[in-house]
Order: sequence, then C-alpha cells, then structure tokens
Amino acid sequence: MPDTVIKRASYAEAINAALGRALRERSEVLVFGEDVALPGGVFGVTKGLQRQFGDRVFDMPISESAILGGAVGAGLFGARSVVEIMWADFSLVALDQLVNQAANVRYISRGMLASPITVRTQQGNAPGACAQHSQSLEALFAHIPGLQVCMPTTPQDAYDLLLTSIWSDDPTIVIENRTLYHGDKVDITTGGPVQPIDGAQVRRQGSDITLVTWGSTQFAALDAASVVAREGIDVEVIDMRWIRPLDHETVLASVERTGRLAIAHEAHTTGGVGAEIAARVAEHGLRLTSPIVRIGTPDVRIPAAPHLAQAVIPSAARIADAIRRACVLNASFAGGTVASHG
Amino acid sequence: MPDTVIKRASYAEAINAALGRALRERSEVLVFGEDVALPGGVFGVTKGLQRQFGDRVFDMPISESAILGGAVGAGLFGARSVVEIMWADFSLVALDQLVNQAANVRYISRGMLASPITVRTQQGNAPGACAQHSQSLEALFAHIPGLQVCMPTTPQDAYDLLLTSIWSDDPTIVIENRTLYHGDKVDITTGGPVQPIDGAQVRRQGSDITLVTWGSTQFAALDAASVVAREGIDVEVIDMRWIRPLDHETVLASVERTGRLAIAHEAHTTGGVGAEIAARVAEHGLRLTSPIVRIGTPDVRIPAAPHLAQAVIPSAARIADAIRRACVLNASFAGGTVASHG
Amino acid sequence: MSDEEQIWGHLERMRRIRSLEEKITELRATNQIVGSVHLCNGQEAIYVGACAALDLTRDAVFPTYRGHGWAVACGVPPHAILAELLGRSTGISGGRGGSAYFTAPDYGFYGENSIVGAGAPIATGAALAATFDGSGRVAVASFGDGALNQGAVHEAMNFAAVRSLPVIFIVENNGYSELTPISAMVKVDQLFRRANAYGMPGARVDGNDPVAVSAAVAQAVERARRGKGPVLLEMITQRLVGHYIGDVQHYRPEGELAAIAKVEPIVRLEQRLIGLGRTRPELDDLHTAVRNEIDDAAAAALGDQLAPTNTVLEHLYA
Amino acid sequence: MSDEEQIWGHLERMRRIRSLEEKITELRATNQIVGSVHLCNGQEAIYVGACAALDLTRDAVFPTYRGHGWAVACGVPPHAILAELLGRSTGISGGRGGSAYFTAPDYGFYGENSIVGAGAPIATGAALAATFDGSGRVAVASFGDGALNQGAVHEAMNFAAVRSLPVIFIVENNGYSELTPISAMVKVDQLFRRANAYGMPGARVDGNDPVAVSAAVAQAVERARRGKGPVLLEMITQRLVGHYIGDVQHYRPEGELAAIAKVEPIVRLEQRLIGLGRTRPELDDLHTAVRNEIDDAAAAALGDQLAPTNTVLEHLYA
Ligand SMILES: Cc1ncc(C[n+]2csc(CCOP(=O)(O)OP(=O)(O)O)c2C)c(N)n1
Ligand SMILES: Cc1ncc(C[n+]2csc(CCOP(=O)(O)OP(=O)(O)O)c2C)c(N)n1
Ligand SMILES: [Mg+2]
Ligand SMILES: [Mg+2]
Repeated sequence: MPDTVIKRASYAEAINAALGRALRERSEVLVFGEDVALPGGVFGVTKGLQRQFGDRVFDMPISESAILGGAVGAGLFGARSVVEIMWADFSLVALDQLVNQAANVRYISRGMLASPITVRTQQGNAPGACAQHSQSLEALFAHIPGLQVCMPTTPQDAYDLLLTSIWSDDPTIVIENRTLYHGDKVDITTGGPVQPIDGAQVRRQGSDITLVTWGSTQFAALDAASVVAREGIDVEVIDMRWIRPLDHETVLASVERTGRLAIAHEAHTTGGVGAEIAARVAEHGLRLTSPIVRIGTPDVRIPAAPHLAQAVIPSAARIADAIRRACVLNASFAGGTVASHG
Repeated sequence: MPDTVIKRASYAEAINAALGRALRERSEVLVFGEDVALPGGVFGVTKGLQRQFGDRVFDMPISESAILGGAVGAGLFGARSVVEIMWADFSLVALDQLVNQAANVRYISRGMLASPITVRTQQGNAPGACAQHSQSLEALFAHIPGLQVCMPTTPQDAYDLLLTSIWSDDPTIVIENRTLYHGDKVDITTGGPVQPIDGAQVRRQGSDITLVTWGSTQFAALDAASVVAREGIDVEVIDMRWIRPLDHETVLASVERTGRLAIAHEAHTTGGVGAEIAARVAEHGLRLTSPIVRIGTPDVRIPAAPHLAQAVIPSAARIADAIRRACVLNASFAGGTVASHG
Repeated sequence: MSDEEQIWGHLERMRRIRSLEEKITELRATNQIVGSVHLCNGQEAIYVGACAALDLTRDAVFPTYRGHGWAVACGVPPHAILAELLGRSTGISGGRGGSAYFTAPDYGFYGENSIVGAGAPIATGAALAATFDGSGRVAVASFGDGALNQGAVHEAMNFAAVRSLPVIFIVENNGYSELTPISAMVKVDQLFRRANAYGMPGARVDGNDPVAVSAAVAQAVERARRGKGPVLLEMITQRLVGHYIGDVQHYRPEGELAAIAKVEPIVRLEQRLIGLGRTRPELDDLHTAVRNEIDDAAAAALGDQLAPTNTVLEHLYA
Repeated sequence: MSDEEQIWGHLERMRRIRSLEEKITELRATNQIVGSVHLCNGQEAIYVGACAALDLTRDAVFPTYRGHGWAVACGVPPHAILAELLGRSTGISGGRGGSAYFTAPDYGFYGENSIVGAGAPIATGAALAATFDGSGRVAVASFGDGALNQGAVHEAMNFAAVRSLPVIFIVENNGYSELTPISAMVKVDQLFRRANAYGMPGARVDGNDPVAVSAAVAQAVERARRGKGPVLLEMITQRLVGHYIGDVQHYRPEGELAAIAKVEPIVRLEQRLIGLGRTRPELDDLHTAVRNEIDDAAAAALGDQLAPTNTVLEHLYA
C-alpha cells in the first residue's frame, strides 16, 4: 500500500501532482502537447514537470493530429502518453485519431494491442471567450464506444480521475475546466491506490428531486439546490464525473426515491448527454411524479460578450426555475402517473 | 411555377438529377470533392456532371479540410458549394470546418455573412466494410446548433431533400447511404418547386406503437412492422428525414395516439439521436403505456465480417422483438402509468 | 503621392493600430474588457503594408485572433472594434465575436479566426469562388509561424497551388507560437521554403517595413489577378508584448525584449521619416492626434449600450 | 547469400503476394469474400524490398487498406489473411478487420489503416516511443501518393523531422488516388521534394525493383537507428489493377495498362533472373509452387469456422 499524503492544492496543482506521480511511478509515461513543457502550459498546469522529468515531457508543434496520432502510435510501442489538447474545440481538427483510430485499436486486434492514452483537455465558456473557445463537447466523445470520458470538478477528483485515466489501458479523455484551475486550494489525499473507474458521486442528498449534473455546472446546480431548499424543495445533486461509462445505476436509484429528475449541463441541450440520461430513465420505466427536465445551452453559438454568454449558459437561477417547475407545478400529479406540462 | 416531370430514377440517379438541376438553375453552384468530376464519383453518383457543367464540377485532392474549408470560404464570396465527403467517417479529419467554422458564420456576423454549403456524404455499414467505413455519425452533427442534417432514404427524398439543402442559406449535411444508391428505380417527380425543410414523414400508419426511425434502418423498421402486424400489433412508422431541425411535433402527435414509442437507428444507441427523441418525449410528459425502447448498435466497434456486423446492427428481427416487448409484455400496464420492465 | 507622403500615411495607420492596442491594454487592466486578448504590437507594418497593396472594395483578408491590426488597416473604425471588445451593441459583431472572432466584411475584413490554421482553407475557398465570377478578387490568408505546422494550412496551400487560385498566404513570423519558439518546432526555419513543396513562389519579406511589405504584396496581387496563382510571403517580425494580455513572457531569452524594441517598425519608420526631413515634433503631433482619436473612440464605446440580451438567439439560421 | 539467391527470394515473396491477390480476386468474384478490396498487384517490390531491410522482430510497418502485400512481406501466413477476408475465426483479426483493417503486430505488421494519411502520425508516435526505450526500433509509415495532400501526413513529417524520430516515410506512388491521377492533384509531382520543406532527406526510388527498394530502406534504417531522423522515400510504381476490385478503370488513358504490364516488377525480376542464368521452367516451377501454396491456404481457410458471433462484443475495453 502506498503512503497517502494530505496536501493543500488547487485544481491545477492537483492535476500537476497526478502527472508528477504518473511520471515518477511509471517510466513508460510521456507528457506532451503544445506549450506544456518549457512554458509549463498556458494555464500553468504542467509547470515544473519538464525540469523534473526531462525529455519525457516535451512541447509539440501546433499539430493536433500529430499529438493524438503520436499518442496512439507511442501506445502501440509501449508508451503511455498523456497529451494535452489545449481546448476541447481544437480536438475537432483531429478527431479522426480518437474516433477512427484510438477507439478501434483494442477491439480490432482483439486485445493484442491497446491504446492506453490519456487526453487532457478543458472546455466550456469563460468570460470573454469566443464561440470557438467555448463549446462543451462531451457528447461527441461519449457517443463513441471504445473511448472513456470523465469530467472532474474538484481538486480531489482532478487528481484521482486523472490517475485512473492514465492507469487505464484504454483511451480516456479527461475534460477539465479552465475556470476551475486556479480556484481555492483544498486538502486532497494523494499517493493512495489508483482507483478503478468508480462512477457518479452524490454531492448533496435530498428527497424531492434528483438533479444530475457534471462539469462546472455542478456549482450552479449546488447553488440552485441551496436556493430552492429555502423554499422547501429538497434536491439530491449527483455529479456524474464519468460520462462514459455512464453510471446510470446511481441515477436510477436516486430517481426511484425522489420520483423526479432534472439534468443540468453546460453543453447544448439538443443531443447533449442529458438526453442519454433522460432516455435511460425513460427506458427503465420508473414511475415519475413529473416529467423529466433538462437545463442546457439552447440552440445558439456562444457569444463572446460575458453578459450575452450568461444569457444562454445554464445558471443557478435557470436550474432553480426548472426544479420549481418540476416540483411545484407538477405537485398535483404526484400520484404516480406521468403528467403533461405546457 | 416550374414544370414538373415524372421520371424513373434510382436513389443515385435522383441525386444526380438534383445536382444537375442545381447547377443548371443557379450559376453560383459549385460541385467538388474527391473523384467527383472526371471519374463521376466512386459510386457513380456525379456521373456526367463535369461533362455538362465544365469546371464548376471539379476533383479535389485528398484534403478534407480544404474541401470543407474551401466550401465555407467560397460561400463568403458568393458561391454555393455542394461538396462530397466520401464517407461520413472521413469528416472526422476536418470536423473543425463544420463545427467551428460553418456553424458560426451567420451567428457571429449577425447575418451579414452566411455559409450556404451542402455537404453530401454517406454512412453506415455495408457488407464487408471495416470499422473506419461503417459508422453512423448523425448524432455528432445534430448536436451542433448552426448545422442542419437530413437523411433521405427514398429516391424522391434524395432528390427533394438535396435541393432543399442546396437552396438553404445555411450549412446542411445530407447523409446518404451507399447501400441505397443503386437500388430499384422508381418514379420520382422532378422540377417542382424546391421545398422548405418539411420534417418527418409517416411511412406506415398504425395505432399500437410509434416506431421512429431514419436512414436505412427504415427498411428494417418497415419489415418489422409487417412481421408484428401478423401478430396483431399495428405499428406507425415515422421516417424522421430531418435530424436537425428535429420534427418532434410529428413524433409527439403520434405517440399521443399510440401511447408507446420505439426508436430504431443504425448509430450506436448510447448518445445517439434516439436519446434526444426519447428525452423530448419524456420531457413532454406524455402518458405512455409502456417504457420507451431504443434499438441501435450496442457499444462495440463495427466488425468487418458481414455476419459479425449483422450481429450488432439493428435488424428487423431485433426491432420486432423490441416492439413485442413494448406492446405485449407491458399490455398489463395499459392503464396510463409508466411501468417498469426488466 | 510622394514616397514621403506614403510613408507618413503608413506611420499614421501603424500608430492608430498601436494606440488602439495600448488602449485595449488599459481597458483590460481595469477589467472593462475581459477574457483573452491577443495584441499585435510590433507587427503593424504587415497589416498596413499589405492593405496598401489591396483593393479592399473587392479583395479580402482572413486573419487570426490577433486581428485588431488587420481590421484597422482595412479601415474598420476603432470605435467599432473597441465597442466589440466591450460587448456593446455598436460592436462590429454586436459583441458576439469579441477580441478574437469579430468580422467586418464591409471593410474586406472577412473575420478573425481562433482556430489555428483554419483560415487558410477558408481564404483559399474564397479565392476559388473568385475564379468563377470574373471579379478579379484576391484573398489574403494571414497566420502565424506556428500555424504552418497545422494540417489545414498544408491542405490549403496544395489546393491553391494546384488550381492556381488568387490567394496570398502571409506568414506573420513573430518567432513564437504562444509561448514556444518556432525554431524548436520546425527544422527548417526559413518558412517560406515550404512554398516550393507546393510549387508556388515563396519569399522572405522584412515584415517591419511597410514599404517592403507593400511591394511584395502588390507583386503577389498582380500575379494573382493575372491567374498565376498563390504566393507564400514570410514576413519577419516580432511581437513586442505577450501572446495574450497577462502573458508574463518568462520564455523570452534575457535581453530579447530590449533588442526587438530597437528594430520595431514604428521606431524604424520614424527614423526614416526624420531622414526624409520630418521633425520629432511633427511625429509627436501625429502620435498625439492618433491617441486622442482612440481616446475619443474608447470614451464613445464605453458610453454605448451593452448589446441586448433579448436578441441573443437570433441569426442562428436564416 | 549470393545476389542471385537474394533476388530469387524476392521473387518468391513477390509471387506469393501476387498469387494471394489473384486468389482474393477469384474469391471476391464468387462473393465468398464481400466488400471493398484493394489489391496491390504491381507494387509488390516495395513490400518485399522494404521488409528485407527491416528487422521485423523489433521494427514495424504501418501500411494502408492496400496492405495484403505488406502483411505477406512481413511474414503473415496467407492462410491467416484469407481467413480474415473470409470472416473466419482463424482470420488474423478474427474477421474484425477484414481486407482493409487487419493487424498482425506479432509480425511487425502494425495494422492497416483505412483513413488516408492517418497511419503517418501513428507510425511517428511509435518511433517517438522507440526513442525512449533504447530498443532501436524503427517504424515505417507507408501510404499512397494522394495521401501526401492530407494534413495528418504533413503534421507527422514535421513532427518526425523536428524530433529526429526513427521513422521512414514510404510513398507508394502508383500515380493514382482512387480514380484521379496524382498529376492533377499536385503541382510538383516529384513528391519526394516535399521532404525538403521539413528538413529531412527525400529521394526517389525505383519501386519496381526490390533490390533498389531494399538498398534505400536499409540506408534509411541505418540512419534512423543512429538517431539521425526520418527520411521520405518516394517509390515509383503502378497498380496493375483497379483501385478496388470492380473498378472498371475508365479513367486510365488508352494503352496505359498495356504499357505498365511491361515494366511491372515481377516481369522485370524474372528477366533479371534469366539474365543471371535461371531458366523459364525454374521460374514457372516457382510460380506453380507458390500458387499451390495459396490454393491450399484458401482451401483451408474456406474450411475454417466462421468467427463466432457470441464474442462480438468482447475486447471493446480491457
Ligand atoms: C487548432 C488550434 N490549436 C491550438 C490553438 C491554441 N493556440 C492559439 S494561438 C496559438 C499559437 C499560434 O502561433 P502562431 O501561428 O505563430 O501565431 P501568433 O499567435 O504568433 O500570431 C496556439 C497554439 C488553437 N487556437 N487552435
Ligand atoms: C481521409 C480520407 N479521405 C478519403 C478517403 C477515401 N480514399 C480511400 S483510398 C483513397 C485514395 C488514396 O490514394 P493514394 O494515397 O494514392 O493511395 P493508393 O490507394 O493509390 O494506394 C481515397 C481518396 C479515405 N479513406 N480517407
Ligand atoms: Mg507566431
Ligand atoms: Mg496512389
């Protein structure tokens, strides 16, 4: 059993610690991407790693196909690459290497080869960011069998889920969020055993409605839960953490108790992962007290001006409204049938 | 009013006729892609067009970013490009040009600029095709506001929907299917007014269950409907045709009558467009007689051997089974509540 | 117009760009502008020189996120740019584009692009369309040194060359891709030599001299209009500031900032004008006048209304 | 081994590839094999020559969908290939890869790839890994002439060059991308000259001569193992058949098929061996022996069980 150490770390520092540990404990780990080595990353996340681990941490040309394809190829020769795609939006110039290449390696070779790569990226809007630097694209990755996708939101998860991903022998996309990197430092446990993929986490227990969320929307969701709590609505907030595989058991168990389901995410509602969760619950045939509600970004591109972006990206207020709609407006239907709302 | 002409055409010939008409009637139309001009397309779909229209129909290097980006740029200078991406799988080497570029043009410029491009592609499995030539990727495109997506399955729709797409001032992806190109010739009406986007089409009327489908799975769906009809189950089959925008009104109206919903598509079930349809119905709070069922490809890569592919791709038999499950097993719950199955 | 008048005009436009960037720096420091902002201080001669050789009533430029200078050189009013960065309804894209993604086609400015390299195929496509309509339009794709390693740029260059399209590829070689020197990312750092691979001419140009830039671009434009196809022009320049506002530039070698400050284009152009008989007070007056103009534009933009939120869903589709 | 013995060995392996492709053509004609099949008839000298210069216990090739020849040259048993195309459980990838996407890493055959150009960064990544483990492994990325216009290939070459990675880029220049001649898709049809742009050596090789191929690859391998980085080898060749089985080749100029039949590598190699004293009957015996071998392999594969469907969901994840 490795020794665990408690240390104070921001989300960025937690990632840095996980990368450092991976480089230290597994000699086959390589870390590369644009600006990750000498400069230490545009967000400072990989700071100091090249100094410590030398050329196993290196800078790449602005060549996402070479970065992702390079990781896939290095994996075939025994390396375990942790690459950075600076913004999830940029993965679209090279998605082939994840979808047509990495995802197929193990299946087609019947396990003779593998693609033990980890793609660190970050996504979502931040004040002033343009439409090409603001998308939430987890639904694209999550549709692809053969890939794994997680979205850590706390420093502890940033550390744990990244290590789980690196240790995993299959291609995993770790979607971080730049608005979280330099947030508060909190105590995290480092050095413990690397966990298997362990699904969702209940962030707040409640009995009236299940609110499923992930990524930075979690914070808006928890705020919304606090707001409606004062109105007597007791919300259970679940952070999915892993988008593929999707831990629907935790969702179903919660919805079975609460009878209501809201899903909030920053991605566009249409075709977002919220649809998959709603579909699984609907397929399962649970008795719901009110119709499922989804809170996501409407059909729009993301405008750069912060106040315009705020008008479209899910906020605590919009989530709270949706919860009220589900819990209050439909209270009269609380007899086990599915009600229509207007 | 243009003169309409009835002519016998295969699916491929219908597409060819639509392209010819677009080139004839709109001088700003360009047609380009790999092997589309001199060779007339790898599937022969664009045969004869270069001979007829000269250099407005031309061959491109194997450069999907140049093809898609070229179309976007040409659109900014007044051209209306109809480009071919030979397989939807190949769009993944250049998805940026659709998602980060084409989809943004109108929104960011507040309508000063547009991206009136049409991307013809085809997808899905055909006997012997490998995992990199077999995917059904409509969910990826459909998640992107600013894009439009249609999937014609009949020669008439192949003609009509393509013209609608070309006439549209917004970027549209027309997903064809190579197993349909050289099927039976049927009478199609050509030359009539170009239609606006006009949503789903009921292909078979029925009262017991709504079966929503699109793409080539439609034929398996209709077969399944015939099979279960003999067992007394009356299936309404809806061909969505347009995936974005999604005509959920037609679906809701049907489900309101039938009380049951099955969704069948060739794409992977997880994160497929079936999830979005299920979610919209669940959100709408219709009273269902039995839980929604989805029939899609399970979590797997597509194996090349035809019998292996057949084991994972939705068949009439699997669809029929799902319909039976929804209609027969849950008959006892036909009292308006949502029942659990499993 | 005499040479001197022309150079004076260049200086004025370059000063306008520089002053705009300085104003933006102020407004970013006080968080009136938020988010990532990429300034072009030091690279102004490229924009001013190139635009002087273009006919912007029909030609078009397709720059990157580092596009304020191109926009000004195209004639986009600084007020409309500042308003854009401030999210005002008077912003050139109504606040939707922000610093890194605004567009102003009326001025021949066919949009910034925040995806490295993506503008190259788009500009090439515009040039393609121009070959069909007899307009003689020329498209300019401009991007950084680092962008040359992006697949889309390669595809665009080959496509442009093989079809002899009227597009000019301008590489703004400022020595860095974000925080990484280009010399570490390519083996042949004479980037213009890549042109040979595609069968088009390539040349290095002093990107700190608007006259040299203008001459090179004029020649390329003339070639393009005659149907002779694309050219790759590598403009040697430097950015005097960080990659984005807030970049502490710890990656710069000792002394580099001081060295480049001596060769930067405005300093050089002023020296040249003094050589041609202009005086320091005249130059200072010009500087002041431009600065006042930008101050006024900023004041006006700050006074404008925020872009309305009730139309935020509009213009997604026709 | 004498030169003559070596050439005899080349011929035997080239014949094995040709006979396999001919057998596959038969099986496709009768629909025992279904789907798109890309044959390499005429290009065999490249595979046989290159593999003779590699140490396949550690080196690896990364070919395309047109990969049967590479597989045989790497030593993959024809039976395992035929079984793969027939969807048998004994197929080298259990029927999952099919003609265009099977893999056989035990033989140094690191998989076909059906996305044009995608193998280049993957091979480069393998070479990258080799620089860390002291294995001295070399990766060979092979792709067609048309693939050079794909962004991923460009990115891979620059990356390989700047890090001096032990990867050899082989362009199988057969003159066509599917149905379109390469001469219409590039302006400079000496494709090896693209190497200069990246700062690596490039050379043209007679791709119809296994001895010339072998020598060029041996030199590249030696260079790569010494840490001197990548090389781009343009192998001039031709395919004697369509892009895929069923391609009617209406795009071929009159007389081309007849002309290339005269320079194709097997005909040439046989002439050479006759010059070295071998006799026609000896050559015919070899041909017959190889054909019998392939017939036996096909018969065996046809007798094998279809790949089981009950394991079709396995191996998606570890
Ligand atoms: C496809 C893509 N990859 C990465 C980035 C992140 N990025 C933004 S600017 C930049 C550096 C570009 O360098 P260069 O091309 O030299 O232009 P400069 O910024 O120096 O003007 C990078 C890597 C991006 N925007 N798009
Ligand atoms: C990214 C991508 N675009 C297009 C295709 C379709 N395609 C398959 S083979 C081929 C031609 C390739 O030509 P070349 O590189 O010369 O190789 P060859 O087939 O001649 O061996 C094309 C366009 C593909 N598989 N992948
Ligand atoms: Mg630069
Ligand atoms: Mg070829």
